Amino acid sequence: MSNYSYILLIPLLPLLTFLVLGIFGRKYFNTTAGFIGSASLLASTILSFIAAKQYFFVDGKLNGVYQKIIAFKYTWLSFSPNVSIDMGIIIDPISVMMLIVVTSVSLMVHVFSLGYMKGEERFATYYAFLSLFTFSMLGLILSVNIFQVYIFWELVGASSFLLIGYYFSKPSAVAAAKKAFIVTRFADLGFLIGILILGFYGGTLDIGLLIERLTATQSAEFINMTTASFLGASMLTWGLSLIFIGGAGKSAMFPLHIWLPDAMEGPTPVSALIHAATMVVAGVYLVARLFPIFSMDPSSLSLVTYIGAFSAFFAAVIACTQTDIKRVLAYSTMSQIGYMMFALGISKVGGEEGLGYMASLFHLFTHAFFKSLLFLGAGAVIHMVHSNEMKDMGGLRKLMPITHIAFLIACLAIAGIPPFAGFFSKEEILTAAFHSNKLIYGVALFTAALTSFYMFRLYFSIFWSKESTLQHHHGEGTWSMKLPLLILAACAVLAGFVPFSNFITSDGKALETHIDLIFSIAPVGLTLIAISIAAYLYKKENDKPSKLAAQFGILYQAAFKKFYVDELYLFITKKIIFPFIGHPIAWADKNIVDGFMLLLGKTTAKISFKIKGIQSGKVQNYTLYFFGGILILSILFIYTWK
Amino acid sequence: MNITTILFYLIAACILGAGILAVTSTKIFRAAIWLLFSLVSVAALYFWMQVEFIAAIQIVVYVGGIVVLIIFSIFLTQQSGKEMPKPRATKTISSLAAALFGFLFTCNLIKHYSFESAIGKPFDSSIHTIGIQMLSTQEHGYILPFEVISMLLLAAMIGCIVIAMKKESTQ
Amino acid sequence: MSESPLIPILIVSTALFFIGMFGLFTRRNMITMLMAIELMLNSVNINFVAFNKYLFPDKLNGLFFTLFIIAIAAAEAAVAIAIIINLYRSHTSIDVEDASEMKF
Amino acid sequence: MNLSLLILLPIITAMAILFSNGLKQIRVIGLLGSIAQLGLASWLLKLYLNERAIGNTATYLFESNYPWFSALHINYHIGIDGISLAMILLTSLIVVAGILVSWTMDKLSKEYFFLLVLLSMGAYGFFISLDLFTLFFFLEVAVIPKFLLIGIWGSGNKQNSAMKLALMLMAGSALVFVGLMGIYYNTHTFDIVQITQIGISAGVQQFFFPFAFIGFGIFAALFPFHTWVPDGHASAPTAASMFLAGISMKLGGYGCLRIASLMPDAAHHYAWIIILLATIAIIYGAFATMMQTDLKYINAYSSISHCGFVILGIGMMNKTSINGAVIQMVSHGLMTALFFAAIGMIYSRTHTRMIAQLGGLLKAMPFISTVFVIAGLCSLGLPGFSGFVAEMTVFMGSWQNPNGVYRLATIISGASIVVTAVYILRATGKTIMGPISNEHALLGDATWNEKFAAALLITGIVIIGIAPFLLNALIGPGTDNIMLQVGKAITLK
Repeated sequence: MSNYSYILLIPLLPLLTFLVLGIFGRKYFNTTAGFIGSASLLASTILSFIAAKQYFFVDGKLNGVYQKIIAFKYTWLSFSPNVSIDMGIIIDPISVMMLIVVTSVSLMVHVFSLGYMKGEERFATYYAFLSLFTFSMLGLILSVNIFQVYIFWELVGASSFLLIGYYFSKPSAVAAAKKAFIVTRFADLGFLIGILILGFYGGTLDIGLLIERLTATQSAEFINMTTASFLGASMLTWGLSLIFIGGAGKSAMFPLHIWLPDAMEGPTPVSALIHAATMVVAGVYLVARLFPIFSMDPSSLSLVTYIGAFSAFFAAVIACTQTDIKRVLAYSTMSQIGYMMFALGISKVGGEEGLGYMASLFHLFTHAFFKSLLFLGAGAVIHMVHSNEMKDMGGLRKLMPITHIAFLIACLAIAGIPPFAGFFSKEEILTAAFHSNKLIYGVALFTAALTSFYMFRLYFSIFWSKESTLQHHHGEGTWSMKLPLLILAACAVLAGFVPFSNFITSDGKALETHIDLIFSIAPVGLTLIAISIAAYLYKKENDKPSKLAAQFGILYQAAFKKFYVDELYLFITKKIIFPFIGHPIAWADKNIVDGFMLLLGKTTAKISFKIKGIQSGKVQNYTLYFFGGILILSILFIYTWK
Repeated sequence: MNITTILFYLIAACILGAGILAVTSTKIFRAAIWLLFSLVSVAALYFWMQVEFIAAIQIVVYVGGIVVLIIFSIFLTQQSGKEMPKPRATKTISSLAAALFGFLFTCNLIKHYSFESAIGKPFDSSIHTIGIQMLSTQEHGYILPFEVISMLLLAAMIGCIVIAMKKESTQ
Repeated sequence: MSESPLIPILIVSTALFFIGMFGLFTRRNMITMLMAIELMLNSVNINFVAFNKYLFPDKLNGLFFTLFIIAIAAAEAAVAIAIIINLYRSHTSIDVEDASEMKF
Repeated sequence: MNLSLLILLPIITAMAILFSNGLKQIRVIGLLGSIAQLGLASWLLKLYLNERAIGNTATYLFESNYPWFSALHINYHIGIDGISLAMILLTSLIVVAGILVSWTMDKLSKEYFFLLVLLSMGAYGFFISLDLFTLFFFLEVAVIPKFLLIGIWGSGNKQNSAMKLALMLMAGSALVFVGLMGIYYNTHTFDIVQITQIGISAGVQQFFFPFAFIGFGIFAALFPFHTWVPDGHASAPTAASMFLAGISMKLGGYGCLRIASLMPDAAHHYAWIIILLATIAIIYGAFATMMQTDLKYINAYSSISHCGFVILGIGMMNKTSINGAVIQMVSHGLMTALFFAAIGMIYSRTHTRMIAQLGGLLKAMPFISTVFVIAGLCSLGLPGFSGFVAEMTVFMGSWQNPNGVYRLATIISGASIVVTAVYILRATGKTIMGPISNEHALLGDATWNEKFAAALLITGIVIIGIAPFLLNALIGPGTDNIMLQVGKAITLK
């Protein structure tokens, strides 16, 4: 095993840039910040490619399985002899794959932002936050201890808060940032309690040890974890489902998805990086990392499956009705992540049933590329048109040829048209779904059709429909914006051909997968039909879409209004938490608890006023008290204390 | 029931009757006079107890001195004929109850306390012995209190003069 | 009276004492309060003399006590009246209720 | 190294301040004194670590013991262990920051600095004393300056809140005194070391423990007795509120810890009440903060919530949770001091603390806003800052307790991290971000002294956040000693 300690450099480089740009950025590097950020990220990308080559090809497999290497481990905070948070780096197929995905997409975004964010007043802080995000994402991927995952999980949340709230003078951006952080924080609470449960029953916080202890059915930890139950579900289910809730929050699964569409307030490259490729897949990565434990507990896996499938379908329906292009892409991300989740949910460990696990990660791999390409394309378009709404766009294919081609490739990829990457990963998911759960397969198929419909609705309304009314327009942006688009487009095409199955599988052993054409006729056929419907409706500007929408009536309205989930959350916070919990407590503190103390003060004042009355200045009263005293004392002395 | 007991009850009745009237009469001058009678009957009690010297002193100092002083002060401070305001009912009742309760309590004490009266020892209270003992410096001598009392009386005299002096400056 | 007449004398003196006390409580005029005090002092003198005569005849302590009390009572009455006159000058009335500046 | 130097130095600085005149002289002397004190504390740390390195495993180091009042067995017995040393370092850091923040205090500046140094002297004495009476003596020394600082230099209805604060703290010290008397009459000594050897009978413990614990609890904002905290902090001047929240609440926490270690059986017996009150304090404080509109009230209520963690840690009575309690004390001290400093800086410029009137300060004063954001993020427990380390240790510690109800209490207090996030983001969002009003637009950024004060506190927070194993090693032996008395050390299996 060759020495992998240089991998420690990959997360540290972005951290270094963050510190440099964060502290000195404003004064010295305001213009050159972009280059510093991109250069350091280029270095870590190259390093991660080297590491991948060395791990997959040079060291290769040992009796058919890639070895898990702990490159570096240091006890960070020890709670007790065998339970401690220790920082470390783990190298195994998933983490190396994620390394490549995160660093390359982040590099593309860095390069793209050189052009996109030029002239911004807080240019250096933008790059500082971007590198902070990349550092925490890389840290999350390489962590060896669940608490270390939690630490970087929070840092990812915080940096996404800072990036969404980048245009801080816009109140909507601030509100969106706050919402994102609070919702993810709520999910992190579940994650924390899940960690506490696993940590306590598993006896350790180290992921490797936990997997080893909780997968061996006759191990002491596993037994007492499954026997101890709370409200009917065993502690293992509680722990795992709570951890999944943490993941669901970050990956914007159904109940906790409300922050993703609002997160589009941030600059588009940020959305491309965070809300397309990296942060949102953290939940999938977490479930994949703890997959052996999840597989021991069917009930939590079914939770994962059904939430994933429902989110996919739910998001696809909403995406078809949205008019803001970034919202459409946000919902499409949510839908694709739903795909990955339920692919994991239906998978088992080992052999043929492990296909779901491999398919999900393969989809994650391909999705990262074409989704970030879509976002960057959308960014270029917005940069040109200075508005997010579809109706202000149209006929841009002549003005922006490169973006047009790249956008088209990405749409074909995400729709799952054969030669492109999306087809291969989605096929794997569909085959896995077909073998294990017919209902999920049906939902997946329908959602695939919906996906291609809304993607091409988006494509036609941006690049075709009416002629563009733009008078003054500066060209398609500098090369720094075009180059990433092309590179990502290339990846979107080639990613499909990567022999993913012999790198990453649920049990490590290579899994030979074949694309049987008969099976893939159904999905591809449906996709082509959906594309033609989209073309028919949106190729030329006409009123057919509005007529169709009218027919759907309230269903369309509901979908457009995102099924009122936002309003529900607002209702809960504004109408229930604030007035019925917040105000009473604040009022109680001011009046009851504080009031009690003031009451004490007032009663003492009253009593002292009464006692004061005894000093009435009346001599005769004094003689009376005097005589009373003598009498009492005499009685006491004579009768009681003989 | 021989003559001395009758005499005793007579004197006691005088003391207590004059006392009550001294305390309750509304006219201040009349109260002073009843006080005079009460003190005189106390002197009579002393005579009854054959301590003539103390009786004499009682008449000279108390009756002759203090009651006269009180009557002078009545003339000085207000027209003697003026009616004194009747005290409030509640106060009278409560102080009456207090006094009665105190009286009964002490009588109860006296009854239950067995005084072993020293019968047989001669009681010589003649002026001769009083005079000797007053100035003797031996074991039971009262020379020291005698001297101290003289200083006290002097101080009291000066005090009264200073207090009661008409201050030209304040007018 | 068969045995020593001590008990009746004590009862008389206690009665006198509590009459004086009653006077002290109810009288609003300072001079009458002074009279009440004189009564109380006299009752104490009776006690002293009675105890000395009937309990410890050989020694004359009780008598001497009475003598000194009478002397002091005189001094006390004098000082009291001086104060009353002074009070009369400042408050034009010697009602005890008016002199209540010394309150809270 | 004689520990009394720690008390002597503040006295000398106080005297020097009295004899100097003019604000410039006073503040320079104050600063030099406090920096010297910080140097002394770090020198003490170095000596302590050497001592531990060469294997000196005595529970208390640098002890010195002089009979003070032999008739009542009161002697001036001082010594430090890991925990008190951490507290001393915290206090010295906050004192330097406090003096730097009140650089332009021109109203009665001599008395102001004198009282600040006096208060810090009380705190130092409290942390090093091993004799209960000396401990109580220094506790009292610290109460009077607080009253004067708020009463004279405060804002809002300062007399009222100063009075309330002083009365409640006095009530607290009265209760503590009753507790101490109870201990004294059963062990005939005030010396902590001897008391632990002699041991107090369970019955007596159960009777006197509530007095002492509630007494110190009032100092540490235990739930029902916390009402002095919001008013006291809100109307105190910046440096005073930093000292109040940063140091005086730690006196309470440290006191509770000592009492719990002296009377362990009673601590176990009453553990459920302590935990109940702590959980209420945490959640109640958090929700109450959500409703506040004044920045200082927000920080005051959030201190109640954070101090609830300290009491929770102590109530759980196991090694990790007590470790967590101590780390929380240190981290909360630094964090609230930083938050109050930031609020003070904002107030001195915008002359308003109401969130409604503030907005978009990031544009006008980037440095102060970043300090505000750092303090906010630290208090909501972001990793990389000390808040996270403290809260996680308390959670891990309190989770080890197998009792189901305690586990529920941990979950509820865990829920507080969400509510804390809500009110912190609400405050930061409103004051720092959003559109800036025009008269705030041209305000100046932090001056050198404010920058240095903030930097000092931030280094403290970040060091604990990045490398908690240092602090853990420092207070480790201290908590072991406490756990020794507690008997059954409930460590994770």
